[in-house]
Amino acid sequence: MATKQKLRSERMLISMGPQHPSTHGVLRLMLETDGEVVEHAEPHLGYLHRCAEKIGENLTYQQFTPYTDRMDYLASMNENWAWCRAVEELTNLEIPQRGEYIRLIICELNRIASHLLALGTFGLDTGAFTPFLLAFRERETILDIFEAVCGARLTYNYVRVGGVLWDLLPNHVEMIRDFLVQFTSKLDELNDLLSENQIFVKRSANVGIITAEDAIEYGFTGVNLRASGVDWDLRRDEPYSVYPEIEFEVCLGKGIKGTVGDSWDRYYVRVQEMYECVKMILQALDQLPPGDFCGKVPKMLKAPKGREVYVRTENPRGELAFYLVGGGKNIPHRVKARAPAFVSLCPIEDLFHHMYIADLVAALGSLDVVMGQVDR
Amino acid sequence: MIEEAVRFVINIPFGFFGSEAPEWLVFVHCSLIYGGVFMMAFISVLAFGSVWAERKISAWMQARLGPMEVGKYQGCLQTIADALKLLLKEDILPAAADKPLFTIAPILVFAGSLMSYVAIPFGPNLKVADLDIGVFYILGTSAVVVVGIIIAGWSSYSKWSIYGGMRAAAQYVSYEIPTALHLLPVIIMAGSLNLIEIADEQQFFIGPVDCSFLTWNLWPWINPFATVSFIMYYIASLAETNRTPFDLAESESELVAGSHTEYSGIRWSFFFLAEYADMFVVSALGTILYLGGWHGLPIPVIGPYLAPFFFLFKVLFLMFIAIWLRWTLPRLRVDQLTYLCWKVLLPFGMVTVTGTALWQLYFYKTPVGVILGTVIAIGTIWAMIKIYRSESIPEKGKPMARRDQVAATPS
Amino acid sequence: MFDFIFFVFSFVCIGSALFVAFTPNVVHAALGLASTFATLAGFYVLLGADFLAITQIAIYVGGILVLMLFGIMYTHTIARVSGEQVMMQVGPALLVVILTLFTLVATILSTAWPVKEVAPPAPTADRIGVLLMTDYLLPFEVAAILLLVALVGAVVIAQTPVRKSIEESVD
Amino acid sequence: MVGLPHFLVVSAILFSIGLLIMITRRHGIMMLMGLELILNAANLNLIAFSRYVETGIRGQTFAIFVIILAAAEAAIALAIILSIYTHSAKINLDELTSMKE
Amino acid sequence: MYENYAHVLIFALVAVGVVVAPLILFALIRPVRPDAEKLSAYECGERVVGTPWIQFNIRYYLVCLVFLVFEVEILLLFPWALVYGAFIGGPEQVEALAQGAANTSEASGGMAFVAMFIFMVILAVGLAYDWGKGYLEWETEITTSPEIEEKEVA
Repeated sequence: MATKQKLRSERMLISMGPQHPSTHGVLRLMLETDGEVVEHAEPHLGYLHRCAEKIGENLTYQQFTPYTDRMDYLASMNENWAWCRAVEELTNLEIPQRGEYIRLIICELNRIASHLLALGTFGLDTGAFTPFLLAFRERETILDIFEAVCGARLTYNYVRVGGVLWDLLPNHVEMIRDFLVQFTSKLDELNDLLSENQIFVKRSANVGIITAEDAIEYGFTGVNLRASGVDWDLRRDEPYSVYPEIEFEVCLGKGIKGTVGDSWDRYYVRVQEMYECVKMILQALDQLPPGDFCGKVPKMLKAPKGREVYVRTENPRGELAFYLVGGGKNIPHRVKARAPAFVSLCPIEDLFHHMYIADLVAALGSLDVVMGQVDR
Repeated sequence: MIEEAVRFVINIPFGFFGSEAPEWLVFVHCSLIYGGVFMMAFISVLAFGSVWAERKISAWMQARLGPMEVGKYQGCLQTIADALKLLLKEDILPAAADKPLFTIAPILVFAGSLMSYVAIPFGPNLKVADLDIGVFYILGTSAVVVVGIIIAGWSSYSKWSIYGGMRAAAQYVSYEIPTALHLLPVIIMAGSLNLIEIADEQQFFIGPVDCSFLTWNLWPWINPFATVSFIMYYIASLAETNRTPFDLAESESELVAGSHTEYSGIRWSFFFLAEYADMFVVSALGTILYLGGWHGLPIPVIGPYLAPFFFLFKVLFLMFIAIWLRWTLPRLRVDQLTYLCWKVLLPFGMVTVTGTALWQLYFYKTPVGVILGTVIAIGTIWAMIKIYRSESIPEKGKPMARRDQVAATPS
Repeated sequence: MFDFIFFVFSFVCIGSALFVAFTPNVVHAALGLASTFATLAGFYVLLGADFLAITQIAIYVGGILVLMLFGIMYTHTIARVSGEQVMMQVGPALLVVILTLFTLVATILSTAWPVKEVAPPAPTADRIGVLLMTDYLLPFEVAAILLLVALVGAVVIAQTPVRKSIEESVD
Repeated sequence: MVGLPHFLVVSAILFSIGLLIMITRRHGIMMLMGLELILNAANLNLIAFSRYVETGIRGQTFAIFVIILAAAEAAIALAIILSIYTHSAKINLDELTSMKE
Repeated sequence: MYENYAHVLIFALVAVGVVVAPLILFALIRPVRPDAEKLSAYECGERVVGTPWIQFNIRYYLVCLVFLVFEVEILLLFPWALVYGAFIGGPEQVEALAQGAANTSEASGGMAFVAMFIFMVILAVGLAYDWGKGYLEWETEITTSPEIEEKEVA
C-alpha cells in the first residue's frame, strides 16, 4: 500500500527538558523526532540529585524525616510515613492507635492532594488550563488543613517516628469534614469538565498503553499498575497500620474509553481513587479513638547492627519502600529508597517509540512522575 | 466633516503662497486620520480591552481573581502596564538567527492581520474603505500572515520555533480552505462580495421596526445549509486564529511557544497583538455574513444610531465564545486537526455550497422553505452530534513494543 | 499621483526581482519574491483589476510562495546552514538577458498600440464570473480537471518511495 | 503620463530578470522562482492590455487561467524537484545527468 | 475604486510603521546587555545539539500541496457564487452584469448550477482520491516494531 511507503527525512535531535513546561520538573528527554513523530526518546536524569540516601547514612533516624519531605514534595506526608514505618519496623516501636488513625487521615488527604495535582497537570499537558486551577483550589484547602495541623504547607515533617507531631484537634476534624463534604461535589464538577470531554478522551485514550504483563515486568506499582488492570493494592493485600479496619475498594483500569492501561485509564483510576479516599477518611474520622498520638520514643533510637528491613508503603505514586540496615548506633548503616516514580520512568524508551510528540506529553503526564523522588 | 476640517488646516500654510492644497494631500491626510488615528486607536483599545477581558473571564471561570492591582478597578490597567514593560524590555536578537528575516517576520504577521481592518465596516457609514470584494480581500490578507509565521519559525534558528512555524503554516493554510468554503453560501445568497451589501441584504423591516433578527443568514428558515456553515465557519475560524482547541502551533506543553519561542519583549508583543486582532476580524466577518452585521436592533427611532454598538456587541459575543472555549477545552492532536479540516469541514463545505445553490433555485424565502429549512437544519445538527457522540468508543489501540521482546523474535 | 505610485511600485518591484536574482540565500530570495508578487498586485489595482490583485496575493503569496518555502526547508541540507547558492555564467547570461530586454523594449516602444480611452475602473469580479459561466465555461471545467490532475500527480510524485539509501546515491 | 508602454516595459524587465534567474541559477527552487517571475510578467501584460486595449474583461479572465496554470505547474514542479531530491539527494539540476534510476 | 485601495495602501504603511516605530524609538531607552548565554537558542536549558535547519518531514509539505490546489479551486468558485443569483434571475440580469462582455442569451440558474456541480464533483473526486489513498492522514505509518519497518524497506 502506498501509505506504508517510507519517506526519507532527517531526524531532529531535540532536547525536551530540563526547562520545559511539560516535563514535570527537571526531566530531560533527548528526543529523536521525524516531523511530528518521536522515533526515540532517551531520559536523562539527575538534575535534582541530592544524595538523599547517602545523607541518610550520616544522620539519626529522626533527623532524616525532613529529608524525605524533599523527595516526593507533592506527597510529603506519605513519604514521612514510609520512612517512619521502616524505622519503627527496624526498632520495634509501638505506635498508639490514635497516632495510626491520624496518620491514615492525614496521608489519605495528602493522597487526594497529590492526585489532584496529577490530574491538573495532566489536563495542562493536553492543553486544558481550567481543570488545573480548579484542582489547585481544592489542593489549597487541603494545604490549609495541613497548615493548621502542622504549620507547614509543603514540607511538613509531621509524621514522626513513633506517631505524629501534634494531635488532631476537634477543630481540625471539623475542617477536614467540611472539606470532604464540599470536595465530592467539586470532584464531580472536575470530572464532568475533563473525564467525559471528547477532545480529552481522544487525546488520552489509546495513548501510551501498558499491558498488565508489561506493567508487572517493569515493576510498576500503585495507580500505574492498577490502571493496567492488575488488582494489587498494598493497603488491602499487605495491610499495615489500621487499614484493615477501613473499608474501601481498589479501583482498576477497565479500558472504558479505549484499551486497558492507556493514559485515560491512569487518569481515571486517580479520579476514582480520590472518591475512595474520601470514604476512607470519613470512616477513620468516625473511628478516631482517644488516647496518645505519639508513642514513647527514646532520644537515642538505636537499631541492632546488621538488622535489615524492607518496608513498603502504598504512596500516591506507587509503592515507596525503604531498605534499612541498622548500624548499631543511632545512625543507619545503609539507607535505600525504592522510588515508584523512578520505576514509572523505566518504560520511556519502549513507550515513546513511534509516537506523536503530543502523545508523548500526554503519556508522560499520565505516568505522574515527581523528579524529586526519581533523582533523590 | 473630517475632510473639510483637514482641508481647512492644510490650506493654512498654502494660503501664505496664495495657492490651494492639492486634492491628494487632503485625501492622504484624511486617510491617515481614518486609518492611522481612528482605526489604530480602536485596535489598541480593542487589544487592551480584550486581553484584560480574557484574563478576567478566565479568572472568573477558574475561581480566581485575575489582575487586581494596576488601576483602581479590577486591575483594568494591567494590560497597559504589561505593554509598557514589553516596550522597555531588552530586545534580544539571538546570535544564530537570520537577523533580517527575524526582524521582518513580526512586521509581516502584524501588518498582515491589521490590513483586514480597512475593509471591515462598523456600520452603514462607518468604514475606512468600501471595497467591492471585501470578503475576498480579508481572506487574501491572511496569506501574508502565513508567510510571516514560517519566516519567524525558520529565522529563529531554534528547534521549537521551526516546529511551531511548520505546524502553524500547515494549520493556517489547511484551515483557509474550509474558512473560505463556508463563506460561500452567504455570497451565493447575497450575490455580492461587498461586506456592506451583504449586511444590508439581510434587512427585514416590519413597518418602521427593524426585524432583521428574523432574517439573518444564520437562521435555518432562511437557508438550513447556512446554519451548518456558520457553525463550521466558526470552528474553522478558531483554527485560523490559533485559539484552543486548535492552538497547536504555540502549544506550550509541547512546543514551548511555537514559532515565537525566540522572540521577546516588543517583537513578541506583535505576535500577541496579531492574535487578538485576528480574533476580532474573524468574529466581525462571521457577524456581518451570518448575524446580519449591525442590523436587527428592533428599536424604531434610535436604532440606527445604536447600530455600530449592536454590531460590536455581536462581535464581542462571538469573541467571548472563543474565550469560553479556550478555557474549557483541551488541545487537539495534529492528526486530529487535519482530520477535522479535510474530512469533516471540507466535505461538509462542499455539501453546504451545493445545497445552498439548490436552495436558492427552489426554496429561498418561500413558505415551504421556512418549514423545510428548520427541519433540515435541526436534523443535520442532530446527526452531527450523534456522529460525534458515536465516535466516543474508539477501537482498541496497540500496546507498546518491548525492544527486548522484539529482539528475541527471530526475523 | 497615479504616475508617482506607478513609479514607486515599479522601483520596488524591479528592485526586489533583482534582489531575487542576486541574493545568495534561497530563503531571502523567496521573501524578495513575495515583495515582487505584492507590488504586482499593486499594479493590478492600478490597472483596475481588483479581483486579480487579491487573487495574486492569495495564490502567489499565500499558496505558491508558502509551498516554495516548504520546499526549501525540505531540501535544505544540500545547501547547508544558510541556503547559499552560487550563480553560474553570470557574464554571458547578463549579455543574453540584456539583449533580450533591449529587443523587447525596442519593440514595445516602436509599436503603435491601439490604445483606447480609459474609463474609470469598475468592479470586475461579477463580469469575470459571468464570463466564466458563459463564454469560458469549458475552460472553467477543464481547469478543474487540470487541478485534479495536478493534485493527484503532485501528491503521488512527492510520495515516491525511496529505493536507494542516501549513501548509495551519493556514490 | 503613464500608459500602456510603461506597464509593458516593467513586464519586459521582469521577464528578463526571470530569464536571468533561470539561466544563472541551478537550484531547482530558484529556477522555479524565475519561471514564476516570467509568468507574472505575462500576466501583467494581459491585464495591461485588458485595460488599455479594447478587449473588455477577457484579458483578466485569461490572467485567472494563467494563475491557475501557474499554481498547478508550481505544485507539480515542486513535487518533481522534491522527488528528485529524495531520490538522488541533488537539488542542483545541472548535476542530474540521467533520467534513469 | 482607486481611493478605496489608496486607503488600503496608506493603512498598510501605517501598520508597518506601528511595528517599526516602537522598535526604533524605544531602542534608545531599552537596556542592551547581551551575553552569549542570552543570545543562544532556547533548547530547554541545555546546549544546542545539531542544527534545526534540517531536511524536514514531508508531511507538512503535502498538506500545503493539497491546500494550494484546493485554494485555487475555491477561488474559482467565488466569481461563480457572486453571479449565481443573477443567473437564477435570468438572462436580463446577467446581461446587466456583463455589460455586453459575454454572450448571455443562454444564461439560466439551472445551467449555472450544473456547471458548479460538475466543478464540485471534480473537486470531490480529488478529495476522495487523496482520502482513499491516505494522503490526508497525518502520519501514515506508525509501526510498533522494527521488523515491520524492515519488511517495508525491503
